[in-house]
Amino acid sequence: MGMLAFVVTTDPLDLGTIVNLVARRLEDAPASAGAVASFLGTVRNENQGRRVDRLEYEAYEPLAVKAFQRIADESSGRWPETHLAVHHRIGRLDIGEASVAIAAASPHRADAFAACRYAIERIKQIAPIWKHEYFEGGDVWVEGARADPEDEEARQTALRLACA
Amino acid sequence: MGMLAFVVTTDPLDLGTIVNLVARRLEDAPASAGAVASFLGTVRNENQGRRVDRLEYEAYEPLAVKAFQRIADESSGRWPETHLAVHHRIGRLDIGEASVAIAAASPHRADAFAACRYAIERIKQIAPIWKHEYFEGGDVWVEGARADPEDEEARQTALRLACA
Amino acid sequence: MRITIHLFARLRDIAGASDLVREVPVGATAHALWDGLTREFPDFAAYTDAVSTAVNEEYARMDSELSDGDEIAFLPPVSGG
Amino acid sequence: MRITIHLFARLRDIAGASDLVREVPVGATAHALWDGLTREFPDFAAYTDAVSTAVNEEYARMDSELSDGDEIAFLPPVSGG
Repeated sequence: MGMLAFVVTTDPLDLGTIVNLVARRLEDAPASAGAVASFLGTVRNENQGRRVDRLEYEAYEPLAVKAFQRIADESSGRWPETHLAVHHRIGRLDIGEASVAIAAASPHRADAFAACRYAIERIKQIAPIWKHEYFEGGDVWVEGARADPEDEEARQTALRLACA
Repeated sequence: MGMLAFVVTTDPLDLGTIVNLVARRLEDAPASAGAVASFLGTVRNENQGRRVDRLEYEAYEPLAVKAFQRIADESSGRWPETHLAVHHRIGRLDIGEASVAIAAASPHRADAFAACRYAIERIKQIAPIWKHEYFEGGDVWVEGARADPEDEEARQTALRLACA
Repeated sequence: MRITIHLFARLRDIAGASDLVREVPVGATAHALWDGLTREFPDFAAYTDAVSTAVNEEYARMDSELSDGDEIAFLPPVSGG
Repeated sequence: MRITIHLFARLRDIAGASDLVREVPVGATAHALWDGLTREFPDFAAYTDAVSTAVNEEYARMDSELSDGDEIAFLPPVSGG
């Protein structure tokens, strides 16, 4: 698992693993600087005023992995020298645990930051992953965006949030 | 060292250490999401057409640590629920090694990204740290910005680059 | 044609199954199959504007024509990250 | 007044020392001390517009008045990160 860039796993995530993975991909090309921007999303104890107990994430795994690859292709189309890795956890997650880890490496730190932010926005928009929230007194499937990778408006929103 | 937020060290940097450090500081407050944005700067093999062999970083250590704290204060003034950590390496660094690691945790991922980017820009602007570059056929002290924490124009530039 | 259907999250809960197999006429679209499911599981109807689909592990449009043996997934609004 | 001076990077290389101790008159500013150093080390002069300073491990302005026993650092343009 550690050597793959796009992963859905029940194992705890390790940010260092994917940071090293993308940093190594920079080494092939000569460059004056190496920048790795990374992101870790963690489970918090409150949502919409509800005291959250734990989450359970479910994925349509083969499509989720392809979605990450698709997002990386979009990213390297926009920021050519940038390399992306995404690991998403599924199954039961307790408060404080990491649900998603993203790393983006580039010779240019602006591109590394933009690609990393773009990736988390796109994951939230299109990755076939669902969050089941267990709170005090009940549980609910959290439902966000309609997953449509062709939705150009959504893609523009992600680019805008990435400050691109 | 691992438990301190603002560090100058000759030891290799570990991004996971500071990501965990700032993530834990989120746990005190109830929040619907936890986001940690992080940054790793690495030594590359080329600069201005010169084939770089290695770098040596030097710091005015007590002031550098205070500069990191100052940048964190600026950051938490702008993004109140955001926690920052900065570890900067000094001494000899070979190609591929990390010179600086930054982590910013926030309930809001936009703030985490902004604070992290702001921090690296401010470090480059004001931290009393110097890079001695050894390349094929010579060596040179790299000289960037005049270190003036009161320079409001520089601060606005950092905010703008942070997409704030 | 015989189509295998994958359901997730709340759709799975409503149907009481992750996977279904249904027969559809030649030329049937993803949308037609979905319409059939909303008659079978009335609570699906609330998702008609929000659902998206994948055929054989690739995103697809709701007007895609299906082929015998296809695997189709119906995706309720996502919440990863 | 006796002032301890810390030098870094290229300034240290020019002076050939990390730390200097110099006597300055009462009321002397950081700038006056710097001017003295540019006479002692002519290559410092190229840094007059670019140097910044810290007194007793706090950033300070070049027009800060010094006190006996102060430690002053002269900072050439920085290149951390």
